[in-house]
Amino acid sequence: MSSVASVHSLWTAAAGAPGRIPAPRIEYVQLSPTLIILGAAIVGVLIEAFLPRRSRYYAQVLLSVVALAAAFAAVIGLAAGGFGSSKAHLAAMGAIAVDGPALFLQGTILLVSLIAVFTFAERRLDPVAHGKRVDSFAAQAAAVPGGEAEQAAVKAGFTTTEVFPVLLFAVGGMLIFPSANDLLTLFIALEVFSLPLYILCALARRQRLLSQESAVKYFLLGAFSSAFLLFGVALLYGYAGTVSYAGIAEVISDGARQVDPALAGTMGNDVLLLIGGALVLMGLLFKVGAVPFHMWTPDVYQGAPTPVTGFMAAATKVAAFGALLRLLYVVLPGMRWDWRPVMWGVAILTMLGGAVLAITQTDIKRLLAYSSIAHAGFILAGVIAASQDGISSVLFYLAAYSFVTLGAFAVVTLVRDAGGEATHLSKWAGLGRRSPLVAAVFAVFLLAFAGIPLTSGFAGKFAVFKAAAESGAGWLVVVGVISSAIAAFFYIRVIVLMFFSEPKADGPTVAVPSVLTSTAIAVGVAATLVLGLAPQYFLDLAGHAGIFIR
Amino acid sequence: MENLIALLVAAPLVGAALLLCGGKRLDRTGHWIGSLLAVASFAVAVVLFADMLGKGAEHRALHQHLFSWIPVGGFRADIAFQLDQLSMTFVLLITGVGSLIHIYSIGYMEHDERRRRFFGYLNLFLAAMLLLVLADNYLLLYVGWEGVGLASYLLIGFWQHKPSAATAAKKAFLVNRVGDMGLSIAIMLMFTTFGTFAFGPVFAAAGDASEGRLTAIGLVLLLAACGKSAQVPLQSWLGDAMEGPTPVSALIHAATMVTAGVYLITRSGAIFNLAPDAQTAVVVVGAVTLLFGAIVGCAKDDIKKALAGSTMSQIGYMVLAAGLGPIGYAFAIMHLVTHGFFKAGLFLGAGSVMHGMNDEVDMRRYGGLRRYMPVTFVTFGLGYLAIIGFPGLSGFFSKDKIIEAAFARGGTEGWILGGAALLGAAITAFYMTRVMLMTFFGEKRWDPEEFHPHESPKVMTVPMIVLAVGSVFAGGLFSVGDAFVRWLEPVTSFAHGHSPVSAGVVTAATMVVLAIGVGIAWLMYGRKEVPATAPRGSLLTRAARRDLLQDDFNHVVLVRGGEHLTRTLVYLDHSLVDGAVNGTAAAMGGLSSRLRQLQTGFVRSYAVQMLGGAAVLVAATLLMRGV
Amino acid sequence: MSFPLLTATAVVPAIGAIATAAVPAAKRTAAKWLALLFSLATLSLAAVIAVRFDPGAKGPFQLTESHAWIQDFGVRYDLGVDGIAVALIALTALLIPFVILAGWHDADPSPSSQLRSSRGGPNEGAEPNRPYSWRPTQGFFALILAVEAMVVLSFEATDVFLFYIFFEAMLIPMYFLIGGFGDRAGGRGEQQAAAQRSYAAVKFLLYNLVGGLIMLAAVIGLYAVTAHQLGAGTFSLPQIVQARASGALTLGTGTERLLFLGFFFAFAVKAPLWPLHTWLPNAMGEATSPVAVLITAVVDKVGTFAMLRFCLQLFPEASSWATPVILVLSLISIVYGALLAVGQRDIKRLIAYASISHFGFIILGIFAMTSQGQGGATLYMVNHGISTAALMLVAGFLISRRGSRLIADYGGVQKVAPVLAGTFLVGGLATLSLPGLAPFISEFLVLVGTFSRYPVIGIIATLGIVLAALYVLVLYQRTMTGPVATEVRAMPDLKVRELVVVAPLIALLLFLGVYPKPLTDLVNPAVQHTLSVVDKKDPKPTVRVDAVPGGGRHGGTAQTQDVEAAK
Amino acid sequence: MNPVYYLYLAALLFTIGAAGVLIRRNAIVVFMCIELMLNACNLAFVTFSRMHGNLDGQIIAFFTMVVAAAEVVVGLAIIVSIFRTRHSASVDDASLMKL
Repeated sequence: MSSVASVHSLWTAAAGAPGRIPAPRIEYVQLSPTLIILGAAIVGVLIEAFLPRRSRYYAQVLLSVVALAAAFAAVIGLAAGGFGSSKAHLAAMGAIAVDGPALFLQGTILLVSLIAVFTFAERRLDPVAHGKRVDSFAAQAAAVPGGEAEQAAVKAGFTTTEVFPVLLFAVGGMLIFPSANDLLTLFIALEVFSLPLYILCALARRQRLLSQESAVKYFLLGAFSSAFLLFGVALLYGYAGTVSYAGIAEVISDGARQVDPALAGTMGNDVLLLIGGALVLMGLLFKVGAVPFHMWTPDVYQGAPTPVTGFMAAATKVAAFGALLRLLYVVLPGMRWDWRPVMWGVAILTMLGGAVLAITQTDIKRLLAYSSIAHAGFILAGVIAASQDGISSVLFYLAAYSFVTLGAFAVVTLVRDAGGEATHLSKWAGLGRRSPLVAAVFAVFLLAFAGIPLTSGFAGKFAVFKAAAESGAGWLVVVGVISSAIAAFFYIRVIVLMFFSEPKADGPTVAVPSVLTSTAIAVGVAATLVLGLAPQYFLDLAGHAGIFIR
Repeated sequence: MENLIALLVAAPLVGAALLLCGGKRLDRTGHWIGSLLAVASFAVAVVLFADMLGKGAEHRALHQHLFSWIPVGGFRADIAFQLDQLSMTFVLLITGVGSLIHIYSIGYMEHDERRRRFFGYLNLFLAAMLLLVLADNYLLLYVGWEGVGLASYLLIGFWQHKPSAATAAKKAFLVNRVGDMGLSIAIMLMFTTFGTFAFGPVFAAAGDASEGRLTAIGLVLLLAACGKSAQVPLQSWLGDAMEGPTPVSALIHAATMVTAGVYLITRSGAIFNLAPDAQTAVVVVGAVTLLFGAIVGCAKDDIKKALAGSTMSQIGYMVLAAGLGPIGYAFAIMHLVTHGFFKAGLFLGAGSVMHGMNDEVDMRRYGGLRRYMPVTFVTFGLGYLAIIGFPGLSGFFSKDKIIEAAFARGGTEGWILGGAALLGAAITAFYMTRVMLMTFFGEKRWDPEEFHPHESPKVMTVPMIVLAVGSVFAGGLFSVGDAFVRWLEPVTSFAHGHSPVSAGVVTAATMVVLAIGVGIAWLMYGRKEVPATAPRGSLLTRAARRDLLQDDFNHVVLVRGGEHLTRTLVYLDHSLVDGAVNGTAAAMGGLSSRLRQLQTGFVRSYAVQMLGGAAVLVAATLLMRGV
Repeated sequence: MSFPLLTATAVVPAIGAIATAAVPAAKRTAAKWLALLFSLATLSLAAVIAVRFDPGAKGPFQLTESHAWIQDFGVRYDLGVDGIAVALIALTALLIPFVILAGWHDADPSPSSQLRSSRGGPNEGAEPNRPYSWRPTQGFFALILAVEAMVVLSFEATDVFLFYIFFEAMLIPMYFLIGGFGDRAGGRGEQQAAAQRSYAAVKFLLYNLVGGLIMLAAVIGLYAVTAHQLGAGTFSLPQIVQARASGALTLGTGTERLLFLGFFFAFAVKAPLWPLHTWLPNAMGEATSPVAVLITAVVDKVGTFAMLRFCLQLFPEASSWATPVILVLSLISIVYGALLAVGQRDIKRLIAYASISHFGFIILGIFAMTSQGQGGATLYMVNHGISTAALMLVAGFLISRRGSRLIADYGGVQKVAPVLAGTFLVGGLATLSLPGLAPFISEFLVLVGTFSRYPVIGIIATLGIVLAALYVLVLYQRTMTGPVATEVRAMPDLKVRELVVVAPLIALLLFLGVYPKPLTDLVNPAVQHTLSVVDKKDPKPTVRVDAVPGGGRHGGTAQTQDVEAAK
Repeated sequence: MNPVYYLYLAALLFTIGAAGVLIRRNAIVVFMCIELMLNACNLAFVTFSRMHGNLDGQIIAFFTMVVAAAEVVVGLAIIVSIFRTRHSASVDDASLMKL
């Protein structure tokens, strides 16, 4: 009873407090990248509302490109202004951190998105429909596939230009995600970039059934996992009485600190902490696509429109790993000895699982999906290092990996037959004979995935393994090495298929892309080679960006 | 003067290079070039010999250091020659007999379109053989050793279109390789023992080495000798080697190459003298082989194979002598030289017979040929008398000395060895008489329609005559005041053996057994008609026809066994070593396709797994804390 | 700073590769000549290296170049050569022109359609209206040059990481060479042939990739160790050796052994050592003979070379710890390879197994840890390169004439094509290391070196001599001698181009067989350095000869040579 | 009354929701179950807020509602479109992509 009474008194006190609400202080400059993107997204919606249909496409593309470029410029400016290192601090009432990792990741995400926009805007691959060039998005997503409504939409040459603002919203969320400095912001950001992605997945022009299925799967599982994350947040809140990273970390570090005997039940109760932490971790691991939370990855990657898949695969990973890093390094360092072994297990499962499962895949997009799972495992190895080296190696790996992925999926969009993209591996037989250049480029990407020296993949892999080894996780490195050996097997299989096997008579054609996709691929190749041959500059970048603020 | 030594080797080497790389344009002149260079080499040898005679016994050895060959760490091999009395003897024999046989071959190979290459090979052989006897260290000797092996391989297999020839060549090379193994191991042993393998230092230091090591070295050297000199147990190749053209058989497989083993043992005397056990092994091998060869020789109807058997047995004599140490070395070499003369002569004779009989080799198809080819008959006859040791001819002097020396070894060993030597002499007399009778006497057993026996051209008969002369007088010449023994003494060191039985008795005994042997042969082949087809013959005869079954043994054990072994290994390599790897890959694939089943496509099952994952995650975290 | 000779030697072929690849499809012959030109340029550069290199000079490495590359990984672009490297670079640069010449027509799109598809010529089968830009010929020669560049660099690298990168990267061009260009020896359906080819290629790649990845783990481990103990992680070989010598860097026994095994595994796959050898017969069997030469004579040498340079120098203790096992394995390789060679029905596979046996000898020599053994092993690498090249290329000419790799399909070739048979025989004799030819010297040195420390192993290894004779002579007998097989009756003898390929190799074999001193002088100091790092001394003979009177003359020469060597 | 009971309730609701997601076929119902889980979280937040005596939890609860609403929008859109395509809202029908 007494406890209740005391609580009651506290409650009334809280209510009766004189209502002077302190005005929040927002550092607009430091938040400019995010603000630009979100603002542009809203403008994009307005465009959809008010501009005539024919001019929307160009307006949207222009808007997105400009916005992303501007945001990137802002990031650079901030970094140059020392916000990455010396002036790093918490903005927006401690809700958002502006520090090295945040800026680095935001920069990466923005670049990736910029390139993704190119692939989104590609209009030369799909055959001309009724005299109109079309992109790879549904004419009218709402229309029933094959229904007359869709026919009409196609005839009218409709296109879903909404994808661009949607994309921008997603990007906005992704920018916040890795820099979120309290669990609430984390959760909101998660939803802000997830929901648009669910929509994007459903918008494929071809094979809409698959597209919609992927969307529904992604949505349900995503919501499911975010529910877990939220519950975890609740528990952590219950543990620490606050959701700000710093606050929680503080509570963890000086253990169960008695505020009030009445609350001893929950305050600093490690069970809450452990379960809550685990559930939040799970939510993030889901986004990362780590075993055993990977199930959605192959299906979604396969069903979604390939440009979207590329975007997801690259950007989502970056954002999610950013958040994961911050969580583990800022919030939970105090309980490192609890989560490290667990993450060990997850990392090993992820590396091996992804590699082994990929061996028997027959669809190129699914194959890449599983490969991305394996790579998630490698990155986790770096995360586990729990050292500054670990952070910077992960940052570098993410940058290296995302460009390769984008490029790879961009190439996938080129190989087409009557039914749209020919993603079944058997269709790729003898590609090297038909169009050596495309095959060669794809081979380069595959080799980068496989981590062959002189490609960015190798540099990244070496960086994370090095970090892991230095932090004493030698056996993790060995497992990683073994799984990359297994992984090599199926990358090689694709290369064999492309170069050494006979082209099928009814094989796919290789569409000649416009400058947009070409740029995307070119950038991918360039990044692969530059980061492979002369990674030093970027390693420095990641190295300097390797410090989180508390 | 010593700068001439290199010339000895160079001349035939140049010839070989010219003839083998020269191409068709040398086809017409090739054989002349070859013979000329051989003769040139002989001339140089003579010059050096004369020069050597001019000096005092102790200062005769010449040495020529060309350049440092393989310097690696403590391992030093030089290209350097050493010409002492022993080498000189061989050089003269090799170049002399070699030149004669070159000339003979001009006629013998006249109709062969690959004559140029034949002479190229002959020159190559001469070069290698000279290198062998001139080398001043074992490694260089090894080069010559294998070189002659190569030449013999090429020459045995000269008529490659005949599978039998190709096989014989291969066999010869392989069996020799086994011997070569011995030689290379010997060199390694010397290197580890003395840190060098040059004759001078090794022999000088031999005294300081433990007897065990010396014995080991001696035994492996013996192995080498067995390979090259067709001694038991590595004798099997010599019979088949007769597939080669007859001049080759005469030069390589009678006069020179096959005696290299004897050279090796004699040259390594310093080591053997200090390793009595090794010496015992040598004499045993020699004694066994001389009987073995002789018995085989008795059964063969192929004239060349019969002669091959006799070669084996004669070399057995030399090895036996060499094994006796200082009391035998000189006689071994002496017999080697005389044997070089008469056996070469015999082979050339046989060749000439075959030349006249369209290359028929079966003596049962000969008979009464003395009327058709008188020169051949006479020269062959002289060679025959020489080899059976007819008093006054070469063989008599050399072989007789060896028998004495054998007895002189003393003790039961002496008796056994001496007895074996005597018995060998008897058998020799028997089979040579048999050859003689079957070939030149009795009724002609050939079809006059088919065969038109005729005497060979001058170019072939002249060498035969020269050799015949040699086989008549050489022995006597050498024995005048033990000239030969004293000539060799500085190198091989000579000791007088003390035979339990006086020299006279031995000689008498030899005469007796000789008479017996000839007599039996005459009773069997001279008096009654020789059947044109071989009778079944006694068990021993049949065994002897097949080289005393030793070849069959090889076939069953080595050839068959080897085939099985390799086949099994090939299978295992595929199924086991490779299978393991492919198996792993397959296992991975299986695992993968099994794991794929988890990806059912049903959202709810995914959700279940996620939930399970979450549960595990939470549980694990709690466990870590031990809560 | 001086002209970067080593870099140039690697860059020239690299540029050549790009240039060759860029030649338009129609200009096949131009591409060939271009490639040949570049390979010759590389050869001349290698010659310059050999001249500029001074065997007597102090310090392990010469002509060194050093630039920062990836500080974060402690990686530097460090090049430098010792005698061994110079010899092997020379070998590589020497062989490539011959490989190119020998493969002159191997990548030509052949007229017959079913061959075309396999060789990837213009392929109307799939889409008649669309012209293909697939250019096999250009690709073939470009890839060869690319391999050369990488091999040269891995011989020059003195930075472990740098070495590793090219060690791994060279797999890719090799892989395409093996899988993309089979020899014309069908006998089987073209589809089947292609299938077997890609199987061989994949096998090659996976074996070596796995080896490489395991090595990667070790490389990372090495970094971790150095980073912990030296403050900053480093991969520089001289630095690490120096640090170990000075005691600044000390590896725990366990760690060192693990790292050693990691490195050795990769090299043993590449070498290849029993039981990791099975990729070699497939690869050499399916690839065209020039490529097969590239594999066994050039690329695989990187493995044995690396054992000598990295395994021994980085991990001396672990090396001597592992020596017994490795010796036994190499012994097995020697005998096993030889026996399997005897059992082969396919000419090229036979040669492949012979190579396995020879690699056994090389590794035996390396781990015998004597100056004869290691000097011999190094010579062996060079000589084996030349002799196998000779044998394999002639075999290739033979096979291309008859269109079959099966020994049984031949017979009596010697009668119709004497020159071909002759060269083939010489190559074979070199393979069985006949005295007078170069391989004899190296093989004998290896045997002596082994024997002087491990007599029994040495004696067993000598069996290899006999077996070698067996497989070579059996091969020669079955193909070249006997009655002429009907299919070979019309077989032409060697053409001029082919003679130009073979003659110099044979000449070289003879020369190095008679006068190997240039090579030995080059190699000896490097070997001595390695041994000093491993801290091993040659076993002394039981009897000192130079003390003995009568050995004077030889002792004298020996001493003088000692002086020379000392200089 | 001890606020901890509210936590138990929240946990119970969350579990029910999760179970519902696992066992129900109809996409709408599955979706509702997820909403139930979110609400369970809300309950937990509010409870904790009360226990800690600060308002963060309650504020978070509001945010959660907003998010939930947004999810409804997107989720229903997707589910409806797939329903129109397939004339079925069973999540098990949507299993073209597997293995």
